[in-house]
Amino acid sequence: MARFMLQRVITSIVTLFLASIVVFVGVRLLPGDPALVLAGETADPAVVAAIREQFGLNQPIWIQYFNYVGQALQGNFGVSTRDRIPVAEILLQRLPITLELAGLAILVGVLIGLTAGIVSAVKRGSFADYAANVFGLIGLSVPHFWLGMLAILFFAINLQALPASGYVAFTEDPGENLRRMILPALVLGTGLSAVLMRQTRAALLGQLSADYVRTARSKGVSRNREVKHALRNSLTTVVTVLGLQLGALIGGAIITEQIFVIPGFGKLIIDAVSARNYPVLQGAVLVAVTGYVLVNLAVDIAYAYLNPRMRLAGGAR
Amino acid sequence: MSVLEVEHLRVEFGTENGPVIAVKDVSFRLEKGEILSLVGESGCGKSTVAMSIPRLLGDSHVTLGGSVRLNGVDLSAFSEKRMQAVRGKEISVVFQEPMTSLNPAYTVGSQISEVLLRHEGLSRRAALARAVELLELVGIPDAQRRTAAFPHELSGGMRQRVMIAIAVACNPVVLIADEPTTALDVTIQAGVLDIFRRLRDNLGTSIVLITHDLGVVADIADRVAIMYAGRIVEMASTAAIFAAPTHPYTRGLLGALPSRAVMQTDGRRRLTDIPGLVPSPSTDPDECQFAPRCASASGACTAARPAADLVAVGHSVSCYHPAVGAML
Amino acid sequence: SPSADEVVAGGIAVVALSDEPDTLDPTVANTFVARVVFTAFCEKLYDSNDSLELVPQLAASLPVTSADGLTVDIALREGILFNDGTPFNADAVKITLDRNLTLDTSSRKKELAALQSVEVVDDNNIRLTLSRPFSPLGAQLADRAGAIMSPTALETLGLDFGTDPVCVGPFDFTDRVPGSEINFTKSDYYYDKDLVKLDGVTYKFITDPNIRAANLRSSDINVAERLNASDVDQLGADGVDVLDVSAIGYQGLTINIDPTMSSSPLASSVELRKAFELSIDRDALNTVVFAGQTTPDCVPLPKQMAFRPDDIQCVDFDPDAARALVEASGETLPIPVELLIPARPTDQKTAEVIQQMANDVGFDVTIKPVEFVSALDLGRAGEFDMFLIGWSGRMDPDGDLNDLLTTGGTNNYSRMADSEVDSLISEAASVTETDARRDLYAQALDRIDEIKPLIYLYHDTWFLGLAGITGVEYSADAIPRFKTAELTK
Amino acid sequence: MITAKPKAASSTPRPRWQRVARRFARRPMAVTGLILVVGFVLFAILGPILLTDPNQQDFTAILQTPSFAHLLGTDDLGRDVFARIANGARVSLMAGVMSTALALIIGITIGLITGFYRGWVDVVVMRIVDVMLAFPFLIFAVGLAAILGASLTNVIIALAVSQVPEVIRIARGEAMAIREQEFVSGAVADGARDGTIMFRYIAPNAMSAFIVQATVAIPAAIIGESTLSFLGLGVQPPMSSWGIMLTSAQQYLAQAPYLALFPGIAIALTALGFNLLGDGLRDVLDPKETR
Amino acid sequence: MSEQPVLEVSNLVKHFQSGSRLGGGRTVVRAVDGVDLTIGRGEILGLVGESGSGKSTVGSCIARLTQPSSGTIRLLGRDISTLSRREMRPLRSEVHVVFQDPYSSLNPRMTVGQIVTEPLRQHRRGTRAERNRIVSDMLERTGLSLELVGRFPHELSGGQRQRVALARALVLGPSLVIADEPVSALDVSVQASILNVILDLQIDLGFSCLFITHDLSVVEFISDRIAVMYLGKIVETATRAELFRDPQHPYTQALLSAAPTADPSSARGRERIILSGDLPSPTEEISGCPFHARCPVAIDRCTNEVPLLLGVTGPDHQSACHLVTAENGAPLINQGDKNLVHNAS
Ligand SMILES: Nc1ncnc2c1ncn2[C@@H]1O[C@H](COP(=O)(O)OP(=O)(O)OP(=O)(O)O)[C@@H](O)[C@H]1O
Ligand SMILES: Nc1ncnc2c1ncn2[C@@H]1O[C@H](COP(=O)(O)OP(=O)(O)OP(=O)(O)O)[C@@H](O)[C@H]1O
Ligand SMILES: [Mg+2]
Ligand SMILES: [Mg+2]
Repeated sequence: MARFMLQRVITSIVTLFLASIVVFVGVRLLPGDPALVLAGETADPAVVAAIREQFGLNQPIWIQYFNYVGQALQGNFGVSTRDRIPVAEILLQRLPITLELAGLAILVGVLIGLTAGIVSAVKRGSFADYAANVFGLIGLSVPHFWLGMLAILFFAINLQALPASGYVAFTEDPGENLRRMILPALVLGTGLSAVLMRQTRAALLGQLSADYVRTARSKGVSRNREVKHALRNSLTTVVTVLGLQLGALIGGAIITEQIFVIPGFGKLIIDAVSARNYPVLQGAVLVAVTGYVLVNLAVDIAYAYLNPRMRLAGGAR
Repeated sequence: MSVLEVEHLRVEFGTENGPVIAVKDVSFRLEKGEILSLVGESGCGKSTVAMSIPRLLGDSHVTLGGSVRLNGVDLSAFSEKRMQAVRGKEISVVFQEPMTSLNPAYTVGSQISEVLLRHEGLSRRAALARAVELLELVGIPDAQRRTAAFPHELSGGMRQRVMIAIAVACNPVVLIADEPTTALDVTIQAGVLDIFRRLRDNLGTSIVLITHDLGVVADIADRVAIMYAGRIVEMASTAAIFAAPTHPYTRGLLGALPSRAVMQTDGRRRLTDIPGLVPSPSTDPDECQFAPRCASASGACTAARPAADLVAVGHSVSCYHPAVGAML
Repeated sequence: SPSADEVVAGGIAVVALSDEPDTLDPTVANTFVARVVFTAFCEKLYDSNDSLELVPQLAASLPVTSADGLTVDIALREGILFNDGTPFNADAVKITLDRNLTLDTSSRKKELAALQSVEVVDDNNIRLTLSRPFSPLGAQLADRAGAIMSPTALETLGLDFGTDPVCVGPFDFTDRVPGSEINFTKSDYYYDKDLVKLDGVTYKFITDPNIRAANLRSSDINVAERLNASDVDQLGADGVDVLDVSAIGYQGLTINIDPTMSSSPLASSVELRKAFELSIDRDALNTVVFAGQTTPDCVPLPKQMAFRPDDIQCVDFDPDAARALVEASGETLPIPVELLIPARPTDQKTAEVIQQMANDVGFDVTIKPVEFVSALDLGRAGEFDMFLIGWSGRMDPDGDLNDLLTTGGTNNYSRMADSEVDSLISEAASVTETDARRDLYAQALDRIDEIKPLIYLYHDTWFLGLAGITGVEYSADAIPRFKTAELTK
Repeated sequence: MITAKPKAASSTPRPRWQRVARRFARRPMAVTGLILVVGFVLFAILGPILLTDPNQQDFTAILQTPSFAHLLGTDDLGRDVFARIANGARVSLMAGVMSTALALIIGITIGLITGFYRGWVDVVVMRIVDVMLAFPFLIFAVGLAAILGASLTNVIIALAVSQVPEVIRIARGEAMAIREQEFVSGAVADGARDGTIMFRYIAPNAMSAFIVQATVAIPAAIIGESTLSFLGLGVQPPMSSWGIMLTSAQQYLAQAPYLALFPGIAIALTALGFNLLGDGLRDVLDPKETR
Repeated sequence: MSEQPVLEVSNLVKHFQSGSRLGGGRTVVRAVDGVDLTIGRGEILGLVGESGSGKSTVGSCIARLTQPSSGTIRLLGRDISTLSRREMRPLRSEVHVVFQDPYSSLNPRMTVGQIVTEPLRQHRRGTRAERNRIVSDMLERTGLSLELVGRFPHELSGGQRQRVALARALVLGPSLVIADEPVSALDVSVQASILNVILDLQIDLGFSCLFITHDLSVVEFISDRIAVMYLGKIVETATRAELFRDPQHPYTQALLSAAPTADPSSARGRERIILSGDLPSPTEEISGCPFHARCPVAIDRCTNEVPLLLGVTGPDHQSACHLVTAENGAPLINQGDKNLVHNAS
């Protein structure tokens, strides 16, 4: 187990390291450079050159990279080209917002997805199963942004029940914060819940026909306990799926934040792309990637916990 | 009164490709402290019989016919709830696959305790203590420590013994063992069979032992029922089956054993095999289903199904042309 | 009418901007939205009025230019303080102007190119020495180049002035939440603080005009900048006041007229460029895409500008004439034109309408939408046949022509190189007299029209939505000011 | 371990595809999916031929609600929404199918090679796959589309590249599982070359997995295309794509909600069709059930 | 044994590395730990042993499906243990394998005809017509009717599949066939017919065979000579008759006594040796005799010293046990001091 963890941690670090190179190079592959954006409409070549120098963009890329990594390892991600505010500060400001959104979405997704998945697997062939399946399929087939548009159309424009958009910090007004987060979280959570529902259902159905469930039945236990036996073994799949879905969740957050004007990470990334704000873009993408890698590390550890076979020997996946 | 009476058991599975009549008509009795062996080739319906006695085939695609009586009480009328009280307590089952029949996510101890908690009303602690005793009973060394082990930490033989511990936890009246040793090595198989023998001797457990290994049968069974295509074609004491097999199929099975090789005139060793293929389980024609593969088949065989006849005391056979006497 | 509503004392006005401003450092800032925000806390030596004429703000009077046009004297207001309590005086002005002239990354350097040195005459007077006569200088000082920064703040923050800027202004910078908002509170040091009724202003960044409108409707914000024309009627019906102003900027089709860079026949044929213009129905474009809310035009100078020639005659939409020209060109039809556009919904819609109109007379317009910054890159590099791009406009006509159409100009995307135009524009900049300048610009515009490196389309009309607020100033430069604003119930 | 048991051979065995087809036909959901998919494909092929010009603007008929003249109404430039949806179907299906096909070709080749050879090839490829997976799809696609520029080809490339890691994982998993099967050892024992083993023995047996993956990936790619278009990184105007139609519809959400409704429904139905089809195929091709 | 043997294996070792390269420490599975074997021309050598004792690994090393860790494998006198895949390719026609699982040993996407033709194709034997003739001949010999040629494996019964596998293995006329539990998954009656076919073909075609099984009655039926394997080592080899008459190694003795015989009279009367515990994990390094932990008669020497495979009582009967002596022969394990022997009632 310890070896397995160590191995996972090492591969995670390798992944992050490679990811940082990809981010760094990728950002610089975008046509147009930050200096040009900053220099504005008039874009005086002298000013452009000065800005490039100021942000070290005139150096060879590998030197830029090593400088960046050296600084980043000390927690210094540079300053935003747009407003010279330290990137770390910006990231810290934005992260809680996206975490709240993602957290709520995961809550929604897990609550709906897991419940629906379990019910539909246990009551296979029933109306509830049918309904859950239809929900799952539709959830998979509807783009986030359209769902967001429909939600705004229905709840904000037609019913005028919820605000169309905007963000209020939780610390400022918790009630208002939640009121404004409900729609985005629902929109973001729906896709997740659809995936989770389907995976839970499939995993649980698979496990329910496993030999050990038959053994449990032969002991004379109730149906609920049978399901419990199977569920314990299905959770590994569900947890893994949750980890892998995180990428989709971050992607969905970008769109959702865009539509509901939530100043989170997704919006930060999109804005940074259009402003060619390299330091912010690098920082934000790296944090997103780190989040993904960490969550999947956590998932693997949870997996190991849920799956006793893993506790001794190594090598999941 | 027999402990277990199975009468005209019929099991039909509805599948996408039409019905599968896995068990067509099976009747037998089991006495107290008796080991009855159900023998037959793959797919002849042995497991289905085993599973349908405690009604473990809980699927909507299954149609059950006939009756199962436990100590004279007809179980077929029982609700699912009442059956739950019977399973694990009065009838318990040991399955073939020791690798997959235990839940990988729970410790061995808790899986044994579960049945005790369910039927014996023991406290968690008492159940665990009893689990240790049971593990000792089935010959697992260092039982105390093993209760905390997960199935994957045990070898196949040990897992199979854990399965047996679970099955015998509540001193069942009837133990159904579905190919309990098939996946095990011979040296380990011998140990497991030994446990069955001791259970029968010490606790008076009645055992239905399903197998396709005639060696196992010879070793342990009191009586043998030979199954072919969803029916019992011959039933007799173990000694009688081996000494005087009467049904051509039984004779074919015995002849196919490598230990019964015959030397041909050209000096080649040879086994007698049964030509042809097993019939499809989707139909149940009124004829002897072994007839197409049978050397002694006649027109009568395909005209109507032969009924079970007694050829000797306690020796019944369903055949128009029963053979007499020992095999060569 | 808002005046009928009951006014509330104090309160914070929430203003939705269409974009996030760049740094709030007047020396380096470049975005339009930053200019909007500067009005809250950073006054300039001069401001502009409804006809885009100069009026004093931190200066005491209009600048006095010497006869040779090489020295400019500016008298400053006395006894006023920066928002940190630092006294405002000639030294402070010199420090700001010097910084604008010398900082490497100063975007003002070019605007003040004619300015040679700044001299403190006394506490309240400065003298500017120019290298050549340069009449647009006043206009520059009415923009970011004339925004005076607190020397104390410059001292402590240096390059990072924009992170906590201090100027003279009705409001004082409190904090900035990147990506979300900038907060200001009423300044205690402001000379006109009695006129200031609000406790503060918050500028939020909401890029989507629909969402700005929705928030206005739900009263989550008080002011929304640059609403969609299509939303205006509905907003009015919902009780939102909408002010509009014809923006000083223009939108146009820049044509690459360097045949070595563009393979389209447009590059080498003035006739075809004329045909293209003739094919465009500016009024229809206005109606369809902008609900009739823009001001179609064929010159860069806005209608409200005093220097605009009076007798501008735009060519009328005439598809038959266009077709005739196209056919007369002898090129194989249809004539290919790749139209580069920034990938933004409105630009895309405009492009689609133009495409249909031009294709109708024998062009084959393909639209190439590119993300905005990349599009500018391509524009600058001359990798396009035609580029749908605008200019935000300047108070002084020089800013709308020089560098955009002069030989070798950085923003001369069309690769225009005409000595006649060059000299007309530079001459106009050195003349001080309004009529004379207007005349020179008229000649320049005529010449430009002959060459047609650019097909001007319209001046935007910008809509400012107001909900629960009154007293907002919104004039010719399209920058809302909140100095005298008050919230209403 | 003894798992497989001989089964009685049926008297007249049918070809596998016939049995699969029969099983498929018994699933109403799967058949619905097939009908939806075929319907949209036909719509995409025939629609633009039969309907009016999707790009024809009519300034006298702007933002009209659905009517006989315009079944689904007109958009902000007076173009027929139905015709534009038909045109968008081409784009969406093209983007979905082509990107998935591309991803499958690349992913399967790499996946089979890594799964077959394992060793350092595998270690290196899997680290790269990890990195690719760690980039949320949208960030990846947005970046790629921004670098490459907006056009259908580039959208297809961006979508394909972002799908590749998943395909590699699946192909690798299949290759590793199948190469353990004895018939592969048998081929090795014959002296079969590696290429023969990979493409004659392993690939055909992984086909079910690939087909199922394709039907899962296509709807995701269709949604991906619309999302990229929605972010302004999609196809070139005036070509209509459902995502672009939705982007411009956003402006008229209050005035003309049907503009947002119909393209959205088209996306959802197409994706639903592929998802239903995929589910059906997954069940039907499940090796457990076909054996 | 004047003639050159078809196969000579000496000191074959195969250790599997498990665990990842990145993760630091690895474990070693000693699947095969020094095996010597010889198979003469036309001889069938039965290899028996418990599950996990390394039988299959020996087989696949010989067929070079697995790269041996060390040791030499001589096929027809040529050392093939270090040949590259390319060098090995032409020699592949000399050695072929039949696997246990009739369901996974045939490519499900190929027809019977294609499957049996495949080795000919790989070795570019004959024209298409010749191949077809060879294939139909082979199918006939294995008892398959020609109408099966167009069928897919899943359309066949287990016995038919195993015949196809046999046809495929023999179609190139190899000198050596490795049969890895070819009948273990089959019912007795089917098993019988397959065993008959193997014997017939072996006599007709004259190939040598390494027959791997865990079923003593099968090995007794088919083999000329038998090797007993325990934990990666051969513990005893002898001719069939000799082994059953005089099992010398304690493990062999336990195995024979535990094996069920389908004869109630002998099955019940007989004394049964039940070994304690299971096969130890092959990852542990065991000093001394691999069997000592379960051996009822082990002495101190057994835990310290590895016994060599020696023909103590005669050159043709080799066993690896310290307790076998030329004078007394094999130890009597039911008289061991450990209380492990049950007398069946
Ligand atoms: N759930 C089921 N659905 C459909 N058919 C089934 C099902 N279970 C068993 N069968 C079929 O019923 C027949 C008898 O199966 P069963 O498992 O009882 O045989 P068996 O004698 O135990 O065979 P084996 O020796 O292989 O275990 C077979 O043809 C099998 O395919
Ligand atoms: N590729 C491999 N990697 C790691 N360990 C392996 C590998 N192949 C086999 N082993 C291990 O080597 C040992 C011997 O395996 P092998 O399959 O040769 O045994 P066997 O005698 O054929 O057993 P069975 O009767 O179960 O087929 C086992 O412990 C097995 O787990
Ligand atoms: Mg069975
Ligand atoms: Mg093996």
